[in-house]
Amino acid sequence: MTVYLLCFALLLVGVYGVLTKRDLIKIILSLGIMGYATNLMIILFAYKNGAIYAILTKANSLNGKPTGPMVDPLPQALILTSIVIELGITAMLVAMSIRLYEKYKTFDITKIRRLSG
Amino acid sequence: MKQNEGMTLIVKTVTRVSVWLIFLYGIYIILHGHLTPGGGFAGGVVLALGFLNIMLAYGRKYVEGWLNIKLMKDIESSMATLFLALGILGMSFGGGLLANFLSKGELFRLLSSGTIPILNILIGTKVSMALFVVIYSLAVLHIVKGGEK
Amino acid sequence: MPVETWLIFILSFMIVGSITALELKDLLSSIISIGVVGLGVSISFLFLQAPDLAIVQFLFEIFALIILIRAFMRRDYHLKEPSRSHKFLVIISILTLVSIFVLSINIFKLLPPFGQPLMETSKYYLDNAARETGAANIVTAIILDYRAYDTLGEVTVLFTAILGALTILHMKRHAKSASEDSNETK
Amino acid sequence: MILPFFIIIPLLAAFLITLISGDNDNWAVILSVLAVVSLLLLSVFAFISTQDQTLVYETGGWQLPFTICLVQDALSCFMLIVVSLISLTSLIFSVQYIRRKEPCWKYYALFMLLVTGMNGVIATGDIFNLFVFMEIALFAAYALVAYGGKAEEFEASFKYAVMGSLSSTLILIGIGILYSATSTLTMAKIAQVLPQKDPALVNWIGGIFLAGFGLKAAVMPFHAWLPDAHSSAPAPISSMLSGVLIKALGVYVLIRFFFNVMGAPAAFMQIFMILGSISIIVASFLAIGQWDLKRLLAYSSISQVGFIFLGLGIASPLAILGAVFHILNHAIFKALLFYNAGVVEMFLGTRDLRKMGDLRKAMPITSATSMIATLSVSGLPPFNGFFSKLIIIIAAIQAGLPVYATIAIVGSFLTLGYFLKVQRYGFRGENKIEKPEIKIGWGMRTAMIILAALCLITSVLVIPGIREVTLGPVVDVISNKLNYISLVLGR
Repeated sequence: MTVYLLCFALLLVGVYGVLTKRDLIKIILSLGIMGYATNLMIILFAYKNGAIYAILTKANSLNGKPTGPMVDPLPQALILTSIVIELGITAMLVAMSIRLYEKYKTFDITKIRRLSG
Repeated sequence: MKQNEGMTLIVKTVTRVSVWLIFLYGIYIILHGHLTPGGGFAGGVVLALGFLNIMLAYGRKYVEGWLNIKLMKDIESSMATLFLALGILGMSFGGGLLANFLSKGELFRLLSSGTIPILNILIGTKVSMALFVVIYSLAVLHIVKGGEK
Repeated sequence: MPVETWLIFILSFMIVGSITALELKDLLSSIISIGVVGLGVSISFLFLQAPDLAIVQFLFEIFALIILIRAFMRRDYHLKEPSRSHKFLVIISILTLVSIFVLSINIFKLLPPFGQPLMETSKYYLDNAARETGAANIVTAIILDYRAYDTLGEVTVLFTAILGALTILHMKRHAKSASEDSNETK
Repeated sequence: MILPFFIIIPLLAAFLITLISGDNDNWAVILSVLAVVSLLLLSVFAFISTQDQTLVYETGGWQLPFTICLVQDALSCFMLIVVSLISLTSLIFSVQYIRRKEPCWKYYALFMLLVTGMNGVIATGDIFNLFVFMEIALFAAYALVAYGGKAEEFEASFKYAVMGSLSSTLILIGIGILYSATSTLTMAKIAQVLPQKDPALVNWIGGIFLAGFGLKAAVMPFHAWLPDAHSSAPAPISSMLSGVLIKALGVYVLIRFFFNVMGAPAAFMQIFMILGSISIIVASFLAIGQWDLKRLLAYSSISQVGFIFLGLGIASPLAILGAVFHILNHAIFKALLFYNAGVVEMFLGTRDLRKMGDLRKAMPITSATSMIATLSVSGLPPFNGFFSKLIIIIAAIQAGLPVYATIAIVGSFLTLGYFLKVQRYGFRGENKIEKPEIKIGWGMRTAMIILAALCLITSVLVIPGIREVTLGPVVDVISNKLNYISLVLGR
């Protein structure tokens, strides 16, 4: 419960950055923070008390079945995909902001305002 | 420009040894993806970081000499195509798209679990090529230092 | 110490780190603070028994740091002082976010408590994955066998992102004309 | 089962284009046109063969709750037809529009990835898989918005990417909470389990999804990114984004989630109607004030999406028929209007309505087709836009909601108003251009004529008798909300 709330607070810190920061790099970093919080939140949902990682070894399994409790493997599979997506969006945003810097010579979003409204 | 010549001799000598260890670790992670933590994506990033290590230590000019960026891009897209082709093969030999149609083998063996190691190798190669191409492109793009206005 | 205590400690540290990263004036320091937050995520994954993710997150962190530093370090980075309307925006958004936080507190009580997931679907994976797929790593069995279609999507996402980034970076033909018209408007 | 081919074909085309095309674009054009033509044929075939059934395809040969399923029913086939149709015309239009000195195979590869993403979102029955394919479509869209390489295009693309990833993060959080509460990712299974959960939790998840997918659909409070992104992209991409992307990623997913999974809760239907009405009125007024042709069209998209939301919110079968029909109609005429704007911009070098004037002689086909599209979008008979708006208005009156009916009527008149402004300043008025006649390529002409003809032809779909076999099954899928569970799970 407390961990969920702290993780949600971390997410809101990221949202705060996206809403109020005025330079492109800080916005990219805020999106990164939001990504961390989301990933961590979903893995928090997957944890089981007293359980071990979902990888069978000869010590913890018998005939292909685990002998003790294991954590939920499905969210881990999802977050693996989600991290890759985050990597992609980071690369694209960095490429875009480099080009924007080249055009406008600044990272300040208040000066990058050619489009009206 | 200083950037193009790489770092000092000490770094270069250390890199010459360490980069092979990095590659070895990356390949190990990819091949043992179905047995231990790791897998295609993690191993691929390790390989890309190995390439990056060479580029940072020896400079961009050195990398341009022997790495073919066009070839890397082609390898990347052919890996993606092979992944899809494996999926279509699964459709014709197994029960559905991307079905695991090879023999499952014995648990805890390196050569087991059907198509999973093959997919890991494909993903690993693809990711390493893709990430290196991105870093290289970001580094090559030189931008006039601005701010005089 | 139980896992939850460690996680509370790490998460508080990460929140402080994120706020520091967002509020610092120096670019390098804030990028490094973000790196520390990412490492915190990686360590939390280790505590939560997700070694696969810990490795990937750690590598992602190194990669993102290199991209960010490589791309931005030698650029000119000056911001003008925030205007009055901007300070107003900051206060408004902090108030909104705090109220969202307070409103959401009760929602998390309705979810299964920490450490007791439902695991209705996942029980099947834990019991049968190794037998049915032959892979000892059940996470790998899920991403490359049961849900391999997701991984096809993941590969395509990365492919699209790389292709998109290269498309954006390699558009040289307009570079000159666009900088000319940026001079015109200023 | 033919549903997997809707992902395989465009994906294979995209990979092969990046592999084999070097300096020559011919292969890229041939491959992508082939892929999209086969997609269109396949989707029509799928629609005819599906009718009232629901077919489920389980990937990897595993049983349902443990793998990802693709769901083929009338709704998904209908959306696939819309996507393939607009992609085909946009592709034909692009062949001559995207003409540059250096190779542009990247454009075609990204275009095919955009189609893949949308098809994947439409086909899937798994909520996380939906997220992954949504990201493919969005990444391709970000890159394509910036394709022109001008400063304002990067700006629009950056804003779009930031808003897009903000909403994606919201959606991912929603998926996480949904998984934690229901312990499954298959949408039909979620629909089965969700009624047993606490209503406060369910409403909270609904709120998150409404915000997240509302951002993708650009309904009014979440619309800020759309005018920039849609007006900065190249014309065929604008028509893809406005015509199908906001519907495939926004409206379609909202229909699936709120109708088939949550069973159309009354509170959310009220919110749909309110958001829809706000969009209709406010976006229309914003559009009237615009002088930039493409921005005007972008605001018009927001207002027309409002009509779709209004129809869905009323939630009677007749209103849903209107909304579904309006999805098709808006895709057709908005794509056509963006092509017109693209042709005008290509030859006059401006999008400012004040600098145009009397284009009827200079570009007869463009002005004729734009006239048809204008009449259609403003809802004049016998064009398709008239019928969909009429159906929504009648349904609002039948449901005892005269206020919303009035709003829809006022919205139609406002639409007529700002499109008459386009006609008055853009295509009529005094002549300000010296060029006597402008020649446009065959591809652009064909694309515009096809869509102009479709503006008339699709009106046929509402005739009783034809309606039951075309739009009827689609409406059934939406209005028989919870049949989805039993049909997909098969028990």
